[in-house]
Amino acid sequence: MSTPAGPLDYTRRWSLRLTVAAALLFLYVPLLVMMAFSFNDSTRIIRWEGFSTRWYESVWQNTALIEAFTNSMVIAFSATLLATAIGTGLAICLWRFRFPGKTLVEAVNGLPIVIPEISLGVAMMIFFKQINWPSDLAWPLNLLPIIIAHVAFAFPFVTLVVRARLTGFDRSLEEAAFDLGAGMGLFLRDILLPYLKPALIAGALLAFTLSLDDFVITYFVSEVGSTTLPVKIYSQLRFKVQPDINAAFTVLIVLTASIAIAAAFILNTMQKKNKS
Amino acid sequence: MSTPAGPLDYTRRWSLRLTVAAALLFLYVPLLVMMAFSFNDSTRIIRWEGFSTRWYESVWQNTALIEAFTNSMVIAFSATLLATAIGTGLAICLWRFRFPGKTLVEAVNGLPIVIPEISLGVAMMIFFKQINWPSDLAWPLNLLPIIIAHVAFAFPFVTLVVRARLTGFDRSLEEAAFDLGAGMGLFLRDILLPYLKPALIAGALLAFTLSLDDFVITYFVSEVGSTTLPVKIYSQLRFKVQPDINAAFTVLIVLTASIAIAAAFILNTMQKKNKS
Amino acid sequence: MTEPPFISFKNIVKEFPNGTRAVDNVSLDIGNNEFFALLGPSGCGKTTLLRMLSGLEIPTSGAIWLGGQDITDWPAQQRPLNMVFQSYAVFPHMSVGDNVAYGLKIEGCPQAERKARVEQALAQVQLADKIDRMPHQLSGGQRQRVALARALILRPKVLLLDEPLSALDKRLREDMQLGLIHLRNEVGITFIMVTHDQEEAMSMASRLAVMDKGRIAQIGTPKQLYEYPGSRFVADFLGSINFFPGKVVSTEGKTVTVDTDVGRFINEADFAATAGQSVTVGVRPEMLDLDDATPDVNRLEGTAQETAYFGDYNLCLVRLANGQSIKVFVENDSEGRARLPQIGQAVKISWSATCGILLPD
Amino acid sequence: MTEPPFISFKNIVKEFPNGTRAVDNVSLDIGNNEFFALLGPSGCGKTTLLRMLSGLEIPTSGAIWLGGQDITDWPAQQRPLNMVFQSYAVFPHMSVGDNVAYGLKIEGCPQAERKARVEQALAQVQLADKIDRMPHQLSGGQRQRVALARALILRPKVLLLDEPLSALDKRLREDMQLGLIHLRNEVGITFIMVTHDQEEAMSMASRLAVMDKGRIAQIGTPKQLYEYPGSRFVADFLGSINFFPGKVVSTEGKTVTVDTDVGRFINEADFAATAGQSVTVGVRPEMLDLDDATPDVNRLEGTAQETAYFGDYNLCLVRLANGQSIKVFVENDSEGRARLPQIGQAVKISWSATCGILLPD
Repeated sequence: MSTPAGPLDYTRRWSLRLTVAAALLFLYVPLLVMMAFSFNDSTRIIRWEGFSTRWYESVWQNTALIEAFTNSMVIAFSATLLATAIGTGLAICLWRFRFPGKTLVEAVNGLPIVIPEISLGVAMMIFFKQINWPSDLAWPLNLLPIIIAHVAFAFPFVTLVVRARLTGFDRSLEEAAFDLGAGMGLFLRDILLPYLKPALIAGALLAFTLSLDDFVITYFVSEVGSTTLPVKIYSQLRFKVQPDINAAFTVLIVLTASIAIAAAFILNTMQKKNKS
Repeated sequence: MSTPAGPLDYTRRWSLRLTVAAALLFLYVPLLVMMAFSFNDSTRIIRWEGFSTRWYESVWQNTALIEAFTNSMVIAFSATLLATAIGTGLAICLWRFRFPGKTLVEAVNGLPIVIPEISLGVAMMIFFKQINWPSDLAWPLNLLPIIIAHVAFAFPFVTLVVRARLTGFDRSLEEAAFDLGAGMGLFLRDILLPYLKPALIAGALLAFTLSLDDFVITYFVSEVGSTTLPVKIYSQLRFKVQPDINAAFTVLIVLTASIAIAAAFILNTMQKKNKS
Repeated sequence: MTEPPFISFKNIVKEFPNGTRAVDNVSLDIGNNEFFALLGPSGCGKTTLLRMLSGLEIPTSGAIWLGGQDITDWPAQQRPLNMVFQSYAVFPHMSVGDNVAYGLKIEGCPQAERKARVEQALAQVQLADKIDRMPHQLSGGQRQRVALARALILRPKVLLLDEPLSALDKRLREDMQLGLIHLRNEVGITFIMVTHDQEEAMSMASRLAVMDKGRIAQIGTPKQLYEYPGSRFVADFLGSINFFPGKVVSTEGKTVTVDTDVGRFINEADFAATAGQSVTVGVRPEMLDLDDATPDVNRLEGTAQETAYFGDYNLCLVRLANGQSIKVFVENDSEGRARLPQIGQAVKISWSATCGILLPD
Repeated sequence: MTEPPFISFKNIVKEFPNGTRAVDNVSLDIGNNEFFALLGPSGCGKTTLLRMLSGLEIPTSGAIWLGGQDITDWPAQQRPLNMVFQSYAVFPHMSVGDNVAYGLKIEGCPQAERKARVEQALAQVQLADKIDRMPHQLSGGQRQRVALARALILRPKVLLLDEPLSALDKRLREDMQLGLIHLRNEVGITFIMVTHDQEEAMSMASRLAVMDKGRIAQIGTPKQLYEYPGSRFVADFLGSINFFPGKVVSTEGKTVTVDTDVGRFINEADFAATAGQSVTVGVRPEMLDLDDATPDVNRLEGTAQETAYFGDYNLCLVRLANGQSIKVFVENDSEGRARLPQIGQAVKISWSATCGILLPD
C-alpha cells in the first residue's frame, strides 16, 4: 500500500549520468593519482616506473612518523572520550531543559562548526601563551593542549549528531519510565542512553576522525615533540616533496575511510533493527 | 492531545547546568580573548592597555589583506555556485535512479567529508603540477585551481544536505505531477526544486563558509598573488604575531558566523511555513 | 455513591505556558471498580485530565484525591496508578519480558518473584510465548498487550488508558474492545479511558463524561447520554442525529408541541419547557420510519436523494422541501430485503413522540 | 455488458524486483459510469492494480484496455484518467488555485479559459472561496477536495481514488462518503476506488471486487457480496459473521442439512451441495434472534458472556457449551429499550433457514 520510498527506475538519461560520473572522476582523480603513485618505484614523483611498496617500507622505518602516529592516536582517543561525554551532556541539557540563555548556548555551540579552524588554532595558541601553559611537560602530558583544543573543536559535532537523534525520541517512553517508578537517573541509564547508542557511536567516530585529521589547530597549538601525523607529514613536505608522502597519505586516508565506513555500517544496522 | 516535543522543565539540576556552562566557557575563552584583544590599544599582544579600533584601521589599510579578501570572495562565490549545482545534481541522481556502481559513487562521495583536508590539498597540488597547469594566468583565471579544489571539497556537503531533505519528499507529489501530464523536466522545475529550496540555501551557505574558511587546501594549491584571506593572515603570522591578526580574525569570524546565523534563520522560517 | 468517591477531581484548572486553558474548572468523581471513559473531540482537555491524574502534568489549581488521600502533589513515580500510552511506549531495546519486568525491577522485587509475576502477567494478556521477543517483532495489538501487562503487573489501583485502540486497525479494534472489558472484569480495578471515538466509549465504559472545550458537557451511563443527551453537542457527538430547531407552542405534562421550519412536532421533554422557548427537536436516524402507518404525529415528506448500503442496514438521505437533508437508517429485514425507496421517489417519514429528543437551546 | 467493456484488465501479473507477486493473473472488466471499488486487506494488490491502470506501474505481463484501446504501454501523462492520491499529494508550495490549474497549464490551456475552469472546478467541490489559500492553511477534508478538483478539471474518462477517506477523521469520513457519491452522479464518469474499509466500499460503490493475496476473491454488487459471499474470506471481510464448520448430512432441493460441533442446522445453499461435503454455516450477528419464538430450526443455547452498548444496537457475546463465543446484535427497539440478557444468563439463539450463509470449504 505504501508508496516505495526508494528509487524508481534505472536511469534512461545517459546524459545526466555521464555528467555526474565525469564530475566525480575529474574531482577525485588527484586522490586516485596520489594513491596510485604511492606504489610507484621511482624517486621522482611524476613519472611511473613500476609497482613497488618501497615507500610504505620507508614510512614504516621513519621513527619520527611512527612517533607522530602514536601521538595522533593518544590524542584522538582522549579527545574523542571527552568530546563525546561533553557533547552528549550538552545535547541532553539543550533537549530536556528550558533555562535562561539557552538560545545563546545553542548559538555559541554552533560556532566551531562554522568559524575558520585557523582562527580557533591561533586563538588557542595565543591563549595558552597568555596563561603561561608550561611547555616542558613530559609525554603524554605535553599533548594536553592539543587534546583540549581538539575537544573544543569536536564536541559541537557530537552535540549536533546527538540532538538530531533526540528529536526522534518518543517522549512517551520517558513518561512511561516515570510512570513505572523510574527517576531521572534510571531513565537516563535504562532508556535514553540505549536509545542514543547509534548517535553516540557516530558522534564518537566523527570526533575521532576530526581529531586524527586535524592539521590547522594542531599546527598552532603543538610544541616540539608533540606533533601529530598530519603536522609531521606537512613539516617533511616543507623540505622536499618525496614519494613517501604519497604512501603516508594513503595510509591516513585508508585509515580514516575505514573508520567512516565502519561507522556508517554500524548506524545502518542499528537503524534497520530499530525500524522493522 | 499530542505530547509536547519540546523541553519539559526548567532544570532543577544546578550541578548539570554548571558543568555544561563551565565546559563551554573554558573552551570558548580563547576565542573571546582573541576578540577582546582585537580592541586592545597596545602593540604587545598580551597586555590590555585600553580600548581602540586601531587594529581594524590597520587591517583596512593593509592592501595585501584587502586583495586577499577580494580573492576569497571571488573564489567562495564561484565555488559555491559550482558545488551547489554538482552536489544537487548528484543528490537527485542518487535518490532517483538505480544504476550499477551506485554504492561506489555514494562511498566515494563521502570521502572528502572524512579524509584529511591536508591530503586533499597535497593531492591537488601534485596533480596540478603533473598536468602542468599554467601558473602564469592573469587574474581572475589564476584562481581557477583553488576554485576547482574548493568545489571538490565542498560539493559532497551539499549532496549530504540535499539528500537529507530528499528523504522527506512525498513520492506521491512526483506521481501526481506525472498523472497531471508533467514530464521529468517540468517535475524538476515545478515540484522538486521548490521543495528543495531550503536545502539548496543551506547547502550553498555551507559551501560558502567552507570555501571562505579553508586554509589547508588553499595553502597547497595557491600560487603567488592568488592567496585567500586565511592564507594571507597565516603568512603574516609567520613573521610576527601582531595584534592586527586579532582584528583580521575577528572580522573573519563575525562574517562567517553571520552567514551561518542567516542560514539557520532562513531554514527555520521555511520549515515552520512548510509544517503548520 | 454515599461513601466518599474513590477518585475525585476538585475544581481542576490547567493552563499551559502559552496561555491555553486546556482544562477549565472540572470537578468529577469516579467510583471504585468503574470502567470510566473521558470522551470528546481532540483538544477538549480529556487527555490533559488523564495526565494530571497520572502525575505527568501538574494542575494549575484544584486538587486530585485518590482513595481518601490528596495526591495532587505526588510525583508520577509514587502514584498507585499506571498508564497505557497511546503509542504504547514499549521500550524498543528491551525484550517483552524485560519491558514487563521493568517496574518490578525498580521496586526491587526479588528475581524469582519477578520471573513468576512476569509470566503470570504475560499469560493474562495471552503473550506467554512471546516473552523473549523484541518489540519490533510484535504486531500493534501485541505491543498494546505488552503495555497492558507492564502496567498491570504493578497491581495499580487504577489503570489509565490513553486512546488505547486508536493505533490498531479496525478489525483488531473490535476484538480488543471486548478484550479490555473482559480484562477489567478479571482484574477488578478501576479503568479510566480517554477516547475520541463515541462507539468505543459507549461499548466499553460503564459510565462516561463527554468533554468540550475544557469543560464537562455531561456525565452518565452510555444509555443515558445516547438516549437523553443534555445538549446538541452531546447528542451530535454520540452518534448520528437530525436536528429541527423550533419554538415551543404548548406543553401538556411532559408532552411538548414544537413548531419548526418543517412542521409541528410532538415530543416528550426531560426538562420544564415553557411556551415560546427556543428548542431543538433531535431524532436519531434509526428512530425514523419510512412510509409506516405508525401514529399520526411527527410526519415529514421529502424525496429520497441518496442511498448507501451498509450490509446490516441502509442509509437513506431524504431531502425536505426546505432543502434540509435528513438521514434515515433502514434495516435490512430478516429476509435480507430492505424497504428502500428509489432515488427521486417521494417518501414519508415519521417517528413516535417518545423517540425524539427535545433539547433546550 | 454485451458491448465491449469500458475498462478491461486482461491476465494482469505484477511482480516486484524483490520477487513478490503483488498481482497474480487478474482479469477484470469495469463498465462505463460505474462507481467501482477494489476492496481487500493491506498487501492484497488492490493499490498495485489501480496504479497499473494509472500508468504509475507497468504490468509484468497482461494488457489493460480502456475505451477500446490497448493502453498498457501508454505513459501516465497520456492516459485519459486522473488520480486522487491517498496523501492527496497537494503541492505544498502552490496555492489552491495553482494546484488546480497545474494540469491545464501543462496542457497549454489559455489563461482566460484556465481561470474560468479553475473557478468552476473549485465551485464544484465547494472551495471557491479558498482559491488563494496555501495547502497548509487547509483542513484534511479541504485538501482532499483540492485533489479532487485538480483531477476532475482535466475531464478524465476515469477518476481513480486511492483510499480517499483513510486520512480523514471518522465524522468527516461519513460526510465525504455521501459527498463522493453525489459528485460522481454529478460529473457522470467512472470512479474506481481502492479501500480496505468494507463499510466504505459497500456504501459507496455500485460494484466491487474483493481481493486477497493478489487475486480477485469475488466480484459483485455490495448486496450480492454481503448476502451471498462465495467464501469464508469474503464473508468474514464484509462485516461480522459467526462460523460453524460442519458436514452436509442431506440435501433436498436448495435446502441442506448440516451437522456441526454445536448442532444440526438447516440452510439454503447457492451451490450444489452433496452429502458428506465439508461446509461452513455462517450467520451474521444481526440475523440472530435471542429468545424468539421463530421457526423451530437452527437453535443454539448458551450463556451471555459480555454485552456492549452501541447506541442504536447492542452486541451480546454468547458462549456456547463447546467454548465458542458467538456475536449477536440486539437492536434497541423504538422505545429505546433492548431485550438484552443479563451477563451469565442462559439464552436461546435462533435463525431462519434463509438467513444463514452456506459456504463450501
